[in-house]
Amino acid sequence: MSSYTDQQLAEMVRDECVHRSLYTDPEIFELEMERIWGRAWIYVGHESQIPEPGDYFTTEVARQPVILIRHRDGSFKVLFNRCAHKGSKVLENPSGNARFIRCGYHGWIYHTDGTCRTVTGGKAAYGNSDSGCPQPDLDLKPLPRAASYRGFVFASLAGDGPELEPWLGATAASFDNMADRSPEGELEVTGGVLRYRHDSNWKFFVENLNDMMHAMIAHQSSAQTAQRMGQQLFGDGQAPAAIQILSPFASDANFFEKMGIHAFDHGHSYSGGKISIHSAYSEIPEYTEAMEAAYGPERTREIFSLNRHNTVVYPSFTLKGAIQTIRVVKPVAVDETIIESWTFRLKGAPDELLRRSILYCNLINSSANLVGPDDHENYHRIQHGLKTQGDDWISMHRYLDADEPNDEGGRSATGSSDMVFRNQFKAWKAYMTGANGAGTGR
Amino acid sequence: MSSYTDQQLAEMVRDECVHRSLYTDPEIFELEMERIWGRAWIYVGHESQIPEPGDYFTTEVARQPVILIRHRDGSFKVLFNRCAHKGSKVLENPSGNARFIRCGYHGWIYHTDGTCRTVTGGKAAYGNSDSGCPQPDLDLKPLPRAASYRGFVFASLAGDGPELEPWLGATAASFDNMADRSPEGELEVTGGVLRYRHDSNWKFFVENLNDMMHAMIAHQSSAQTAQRMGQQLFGDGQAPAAIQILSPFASDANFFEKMGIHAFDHGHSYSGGKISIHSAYSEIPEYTEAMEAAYGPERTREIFSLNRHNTVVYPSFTLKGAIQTIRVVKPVAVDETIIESWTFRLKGAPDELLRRSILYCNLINSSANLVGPDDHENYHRIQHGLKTQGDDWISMHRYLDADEPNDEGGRSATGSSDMVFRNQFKAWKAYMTGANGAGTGR
Amino acid sequence: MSSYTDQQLAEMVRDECVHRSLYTDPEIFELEMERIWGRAWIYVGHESQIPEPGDYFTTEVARQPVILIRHRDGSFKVLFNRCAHKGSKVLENPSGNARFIRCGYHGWIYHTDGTCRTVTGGKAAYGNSDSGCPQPDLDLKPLPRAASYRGFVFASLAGDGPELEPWLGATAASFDNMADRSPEGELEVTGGVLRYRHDSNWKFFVENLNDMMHAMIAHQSSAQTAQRMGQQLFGDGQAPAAIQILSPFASDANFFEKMGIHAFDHGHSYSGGKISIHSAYSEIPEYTEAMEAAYGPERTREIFSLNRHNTVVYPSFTLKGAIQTIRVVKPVAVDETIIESWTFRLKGAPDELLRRSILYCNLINSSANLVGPDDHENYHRIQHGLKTQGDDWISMHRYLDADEPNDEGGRSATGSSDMVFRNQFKAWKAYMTGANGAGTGR
Amino acid sequence: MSKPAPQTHEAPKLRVLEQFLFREARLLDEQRWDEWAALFTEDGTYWVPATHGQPDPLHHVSLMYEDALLRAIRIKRYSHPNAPSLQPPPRSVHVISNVMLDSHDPETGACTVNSRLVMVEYRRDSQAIYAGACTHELVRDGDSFKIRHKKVELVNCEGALENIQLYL
Amino acid sequence: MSKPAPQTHEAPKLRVLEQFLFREARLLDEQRWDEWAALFTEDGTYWVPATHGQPDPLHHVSLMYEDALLRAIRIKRYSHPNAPSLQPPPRSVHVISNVMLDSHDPETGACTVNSRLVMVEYRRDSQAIYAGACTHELVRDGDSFKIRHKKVELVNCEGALENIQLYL
Amino acid sequence: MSKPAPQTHEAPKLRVLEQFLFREARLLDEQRWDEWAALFTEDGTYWVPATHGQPDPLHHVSLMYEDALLRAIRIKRYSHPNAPSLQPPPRSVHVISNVMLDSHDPETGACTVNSRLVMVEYRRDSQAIYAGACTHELVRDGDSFKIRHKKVELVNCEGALENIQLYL
Ligand code: FES
Ligand code: FES
Ligand code: FES
Ligand SMILES: [Fe+3]
Ligand SMILES: [Fe+3]
Ligand SMILES: [Fe+3]
Repeated sequence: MSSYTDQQLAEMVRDECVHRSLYTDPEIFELEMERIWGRAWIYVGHESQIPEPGDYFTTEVARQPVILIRHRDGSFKVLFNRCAHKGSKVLENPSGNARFIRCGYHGWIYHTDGTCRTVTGGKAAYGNSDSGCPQPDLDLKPLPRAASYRGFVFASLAGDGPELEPWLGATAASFDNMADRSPEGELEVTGGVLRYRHDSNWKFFVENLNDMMHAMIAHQSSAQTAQRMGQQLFGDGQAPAAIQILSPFASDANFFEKMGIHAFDHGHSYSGGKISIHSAYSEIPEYTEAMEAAYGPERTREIFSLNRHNTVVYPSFTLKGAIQTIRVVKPVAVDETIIESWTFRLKGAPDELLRRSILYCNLINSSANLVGPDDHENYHRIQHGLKTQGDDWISMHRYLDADEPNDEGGRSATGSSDMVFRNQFKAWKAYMTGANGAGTGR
Repeated sequence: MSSYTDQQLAEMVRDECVHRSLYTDPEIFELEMERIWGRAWIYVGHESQIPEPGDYFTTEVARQPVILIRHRDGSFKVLFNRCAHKGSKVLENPSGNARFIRCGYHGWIYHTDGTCRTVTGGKAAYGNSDSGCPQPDLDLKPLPRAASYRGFVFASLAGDGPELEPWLGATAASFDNMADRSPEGELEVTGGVLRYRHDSNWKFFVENLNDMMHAMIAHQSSAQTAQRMGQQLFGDGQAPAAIQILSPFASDANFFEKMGIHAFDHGHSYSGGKISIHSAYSEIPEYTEAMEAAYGPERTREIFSLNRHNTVVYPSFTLKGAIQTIRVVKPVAVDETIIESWTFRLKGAPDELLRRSILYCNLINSSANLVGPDDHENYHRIQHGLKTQGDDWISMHRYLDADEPNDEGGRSATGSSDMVFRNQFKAWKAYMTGANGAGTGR
Repeated sequence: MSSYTDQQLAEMVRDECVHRSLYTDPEIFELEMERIWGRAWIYVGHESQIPEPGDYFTTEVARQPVILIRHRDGSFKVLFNRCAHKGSKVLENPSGNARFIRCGYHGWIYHTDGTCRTVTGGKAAYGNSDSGCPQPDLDLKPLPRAASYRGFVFASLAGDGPELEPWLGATAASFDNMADRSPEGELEVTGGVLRYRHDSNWKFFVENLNDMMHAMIAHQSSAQTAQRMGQQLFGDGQAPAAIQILSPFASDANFFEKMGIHAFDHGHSYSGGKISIHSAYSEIPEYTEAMEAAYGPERTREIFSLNRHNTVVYPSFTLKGAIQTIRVVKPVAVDETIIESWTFRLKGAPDELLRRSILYCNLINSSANLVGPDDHENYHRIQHGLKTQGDDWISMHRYLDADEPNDEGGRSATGSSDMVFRNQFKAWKAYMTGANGAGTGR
Repeated sequence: MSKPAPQTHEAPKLRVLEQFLFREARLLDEQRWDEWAALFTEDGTYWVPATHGQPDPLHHVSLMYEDALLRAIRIKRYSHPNAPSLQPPPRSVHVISNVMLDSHDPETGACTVNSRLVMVEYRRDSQAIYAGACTHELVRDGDSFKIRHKKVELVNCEGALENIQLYL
Repeated sequence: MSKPAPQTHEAPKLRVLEQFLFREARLLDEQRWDEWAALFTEDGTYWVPATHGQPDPLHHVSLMYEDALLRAIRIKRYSHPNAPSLQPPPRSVHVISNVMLDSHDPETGACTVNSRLVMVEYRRDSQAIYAGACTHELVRDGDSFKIRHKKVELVNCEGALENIQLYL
Repeated sequence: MSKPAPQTHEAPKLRVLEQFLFREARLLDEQRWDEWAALFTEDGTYWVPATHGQPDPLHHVSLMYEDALLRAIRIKRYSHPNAPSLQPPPRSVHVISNVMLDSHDPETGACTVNSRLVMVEYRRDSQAIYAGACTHELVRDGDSFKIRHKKVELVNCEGALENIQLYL
């Protein structure tokens, strides 16, 4: 029961600025859960997390508990984690294997596709439809839509809307590139998860990833320090991975401008392409050999040459192909968000790559990491700065109208442009108001 | 200022299912406090807690602080814990004795019936009505209605409605049976209170008590374990009380079906009757003797033969006559509830009975008990499972229309029937919409 | 988007009583922030906290983060702590010195008057107005109005309304008297701040300060104890400062009646005048000498003879001239308030005065103080007592219509009169409804 | 079984008592339940009163009052596959401090030890912190001890507490 | 009254210092106020600064800075029948750890002891947790000590704190 | 540089180990970072696993896994003027308890020490409480020790945690 009209919501997003209530009003947050997170494709998990029949993984879609499970026929299912009897969550562990799903309250049992196997005390208790007696639905309900791209499972709470792959559009290539970096073209989630709580709105994080202006300022304390120590200790010799990972955050403005940003339908975007803060990582010979053996030198070079920095699949998912890690956005409240980081093993690649990805996540994504606290702090400061009447509007003027169409069907701009923000809020407005594309975010 | 119409509220309760918002929407919770908890008879305390003039006990009715106090004329009063001056709570300790009630802020003093004894600085400061000067009311206000049955004090925030005894209806016999189990026909609260916090809606607890389907599933881990150990250690010999208390929770489905459930006006109900999970407790000869001395063998047998399991006086009170304990429901928020457990001594009965009741409460009702955590966990899982769009409706189909009228003016059904839930929500709807019986819950 | 009409708000305040929702309804609290705290002059800080260019102090006005900073031209500025770029707070430390204000997110740099010095990446990125491209405002915004009286800086979120000095009216003399108690006529904040969290509505504190009826009751445990010990240990000899500070709280009713209370436009008030609980502090000869040297005996006597107890500048500020301390009100939520206490050094006065003020704050205003917990507890008890339906109205009947006009243009009454409360709520109503004086609180 | 006690006993060193209590705490944190239970005498009792200065575990409710049988049941329950409240499992940290020897009987070697406890119980993203005073009544068992009685007086024992699933 | 000090003193054993601090903590938890007060010298001071690295209790506000007189007043107040904030009464647990001997004067036997404190204060269903560093300046008193100065530096001393009613 | 180890070593006294851990804790609380870092051997590692029973810091993410280089970077960062998350600075209290000697190698004098930790981190009006088990692998360094490996297993390591800015 929103007190906002579509008209009012539309007026809160202008071409060059957005109203502060979008980050501070709990009612707008609830509407976002319903209209953006309730309509878009939301990342659930990766198929490699549930290789065997009965393997399951529990998570949330738009704050609603769901289950990703492997059915005995090899297909995966995305089910609401809600017993058909009285509504209890049927699986509570983060992950595991369940031959059957058994509810802990009254013991109803379900097959791995959610269909009901056993009703405690027998179904007879429910009479039968002939008796004209109304019948309860006895099955666990699947989410309206679920689909997988290169093993990445997304689901949607909306029954209609674009298919996953066309919806991913140009960001699909980021998934491909990450998977192609495996000599076998296969990814495997490994090494656990980092869960990082933020006391700020989810959009700050989603915007930050392709904010090419902040790194050299906000991350000075860690990156500059690493840079200097690298110089000091290793000169022009090869610095250890930690230095290679931390230093580029302090690259100069030019570098970030050159990385460039690219925006697409539905609010998606990526930064980098030819170069990124990951492109200078030292080569790992055995790995290159394995790749060339698998793809030949040319295709290998091609794969390696794609250096996207952050890919944002709006609103829930971000990916770093070059370092094989993803971050998943879990909104909790208007001013609370959990970011989950997952690491992938490139099948057929040497162990060293995984170790580097793990190291990267420890250094950048853990709750005790060296870089994230300064992002976290800045989100916090905006969350509170926006409480002021100083200005109701947040600027997205930067390089307004200075972006160009790109050959992927989107638009590109220099790194520091606000284009990505403008594009995200274009999608926000479309989802929230149902305008052009009936809430598909186009 | 509810945004729900009576019509909308009525539509959220159907004969065979109920809408999930009833457990998750804070606004509905506030309406429940106003329309159910603000109209029904709510349990306050037991007269044995305040034997002497000035003895008092502080608690809440529908989250409002109230005082149960013994007046010097021997009558008890239920007063709002709210100073007539500026509104401070006048008594803050859980219980005690106060010759007069003195407010800690400005020192106004009240008699034990709430009438004002002294106004600090004198009443003259308030001029007098002749002067046409408006006069403050100087007394502590009593709750609109208060009454006691067998020493159990209930109060109502509503000025009108049925008297307590007719309202209790067939559940009154549960109070009688508990009191009659004292050779002197008298109960005395003793042994303190257990306060158990739940992160879930109050209705889950109230429904659970007469949910005959869950025990053998949800309580397997404790009850089955106790059963097996009992067998193993004591074979068919007499097992200690702890085993006798825990084991029956794992009784088979048949047993619970046989116990049966019985539903009455205003949402009340009880389970068991001839048998219950308490009926196999080993006999205590001295006790039987004392009872027969007091009542004669026949009446004694009659008293013992009534074996009600849980009696629910909707919405605030539940009672276990056979083990002399009650549980009081204290809603805190839509997803938070405190359950208080109190134990009673049967006057004239051997100490061993009290010790058994105490042991029962430790094992079943304390925050560190062996059985409750699994109920608690299931409530939690439903509270979160109902967040999903999987299904807006919670099933109450079980044995729909299969219940029969009983000779107490209510209806009875086999243990696993959803009848008790249907009956509670019939009352819920009546209270919330003011339909048939103007919010009396009939 | 309030669901209260001005009419409804007006009806919640009567001449002789006020509706309990004013203390318990979160929606009314939000309206208070907007209409009272968003219109009145709110205390920010004291100029002595920022002597040098670049010295700053961060605080909140109506929960909005603001900065008090000294500009290079010697003037002070009150700025919203909100970056013009994306809205981050630009200063996070409680105080410090900043030659320039640099935002931690993308590094925009501002002058100490808030004007933009440097935009990271250059302003060119924003095109230029000729290009018809909309331009962001690049400066930190000042609060609509800010002014200082005797170094006490107040600011208003409203562009129009009375000037500070006329608005202070008769309370200005309290500021003067505190400053005049310095032989140099100058005050300096020193000795840090005490931040005391209360789990109750801000108005309870603001009302309590000129509540002359509560001290001898609520503070008995500390004051009476101090009194008795003083007698016992020091008889009629001079008791140490601690005894002198604590004992007067237990003065008899007569004393507090005699102190009297005085109420003025905009909800302001003070108690005492000729006498106060501070007037019996033992004299400090060197201090008297210094004062007489500066002002001459007569003027000195005049200054010392003004003994105001608490001066309340409604809604945010309270002052104690005789002991050189202020308390600042920081509402957090309808039932949460932070009270900050600051101490002042009288320039040119002996150290002993500062030590006494410090001791006073430790004993009365710290979170571990000896007196405040009983006020705190009473606020808490009212906060909860008002949850009851016992009475919707809080009495302000005491000495209704018994107050007299005074020669400062306000009205005066005997200490225990509710006049000050009635006066505060007259202002409350005016602010909240925009009545007589368009929300200026007259 | 505690061995026959020698004629007289010196008062145990605090260090020895500390290490005994630390080991107990560690067995709990590492969920080595059976080893923990074995620290008690056969008639050993474990008590968490529900009110301050509670005189008696039999005529007044307690948060926990367990003999060997109840400990055995609770411990067996910990490994039961169908305990909803144990999935995911709770975890604990027991911090033991302020260890003092209150009394010692030279004849039997029995002693009473007082300590302070902070126990943190974690499950499913929520952490509960319990603080209290512990009294251990110990009896000699060769050159070590067994627990005849352990009492944990929680500072918040009268509060409305959520589930406490692990031993304090 | 401390007895005349012998010529020279050995550094006190940590164990002895620990037991002294544990006893102090226990007197507080058991609300044996007078015995606690008696641990201080006549000129003994108790200090809880309000800011980190606060140099001075006289020219800067503190959460508490008490001499014998103020301690006596506060302690008397604890038993006053009309103190709203003490009904129901607050309870505490003091956990003392990391006891270190910072300095010791062989001539006087005076020493400075550093420790860590976690104090949990509970009242009416709410529990507050305070953590900090303690410095005890002790002087010899026969074979025990008296406290000449106790300083508790709370990690959150600059926070906006609710009532702290009991000694840390 | 640890000095050449003598032929055989007695097991270190618990008191000595405690004081070593207390000193480490204190260096952290007093933010004497360089002295703290100097407690580690050159190849010394510091590990805070992200999951219970985590076998491996290299193939599974951790909250922290730092060698000398990373410690040096983090410590330098602490004094960097432009770290938003360090203004205002975080503060800590480390409470170390339950110190036990798990193993000791008489040949090298190396030993493994187990303890319990409560660490309270405070910043800007909010206080976070971390509790866990610590394992210190110590090697001889003259008559003291150096840390070859420190592991802190937090009871809530799998929780969704806010910033942890200070070493545990
Ligand atoms: S709620 Fe799942 S079986 Fe009843
Ligand atoms: S509020 Fe009770 S006497 Fe004033
Ligand atoms: S938010 Fe301040 S520079 Fe970007
Ligand atoms: Fe960043
Ligand atoms: Fe149950
Ligand atoms: Fe007061």
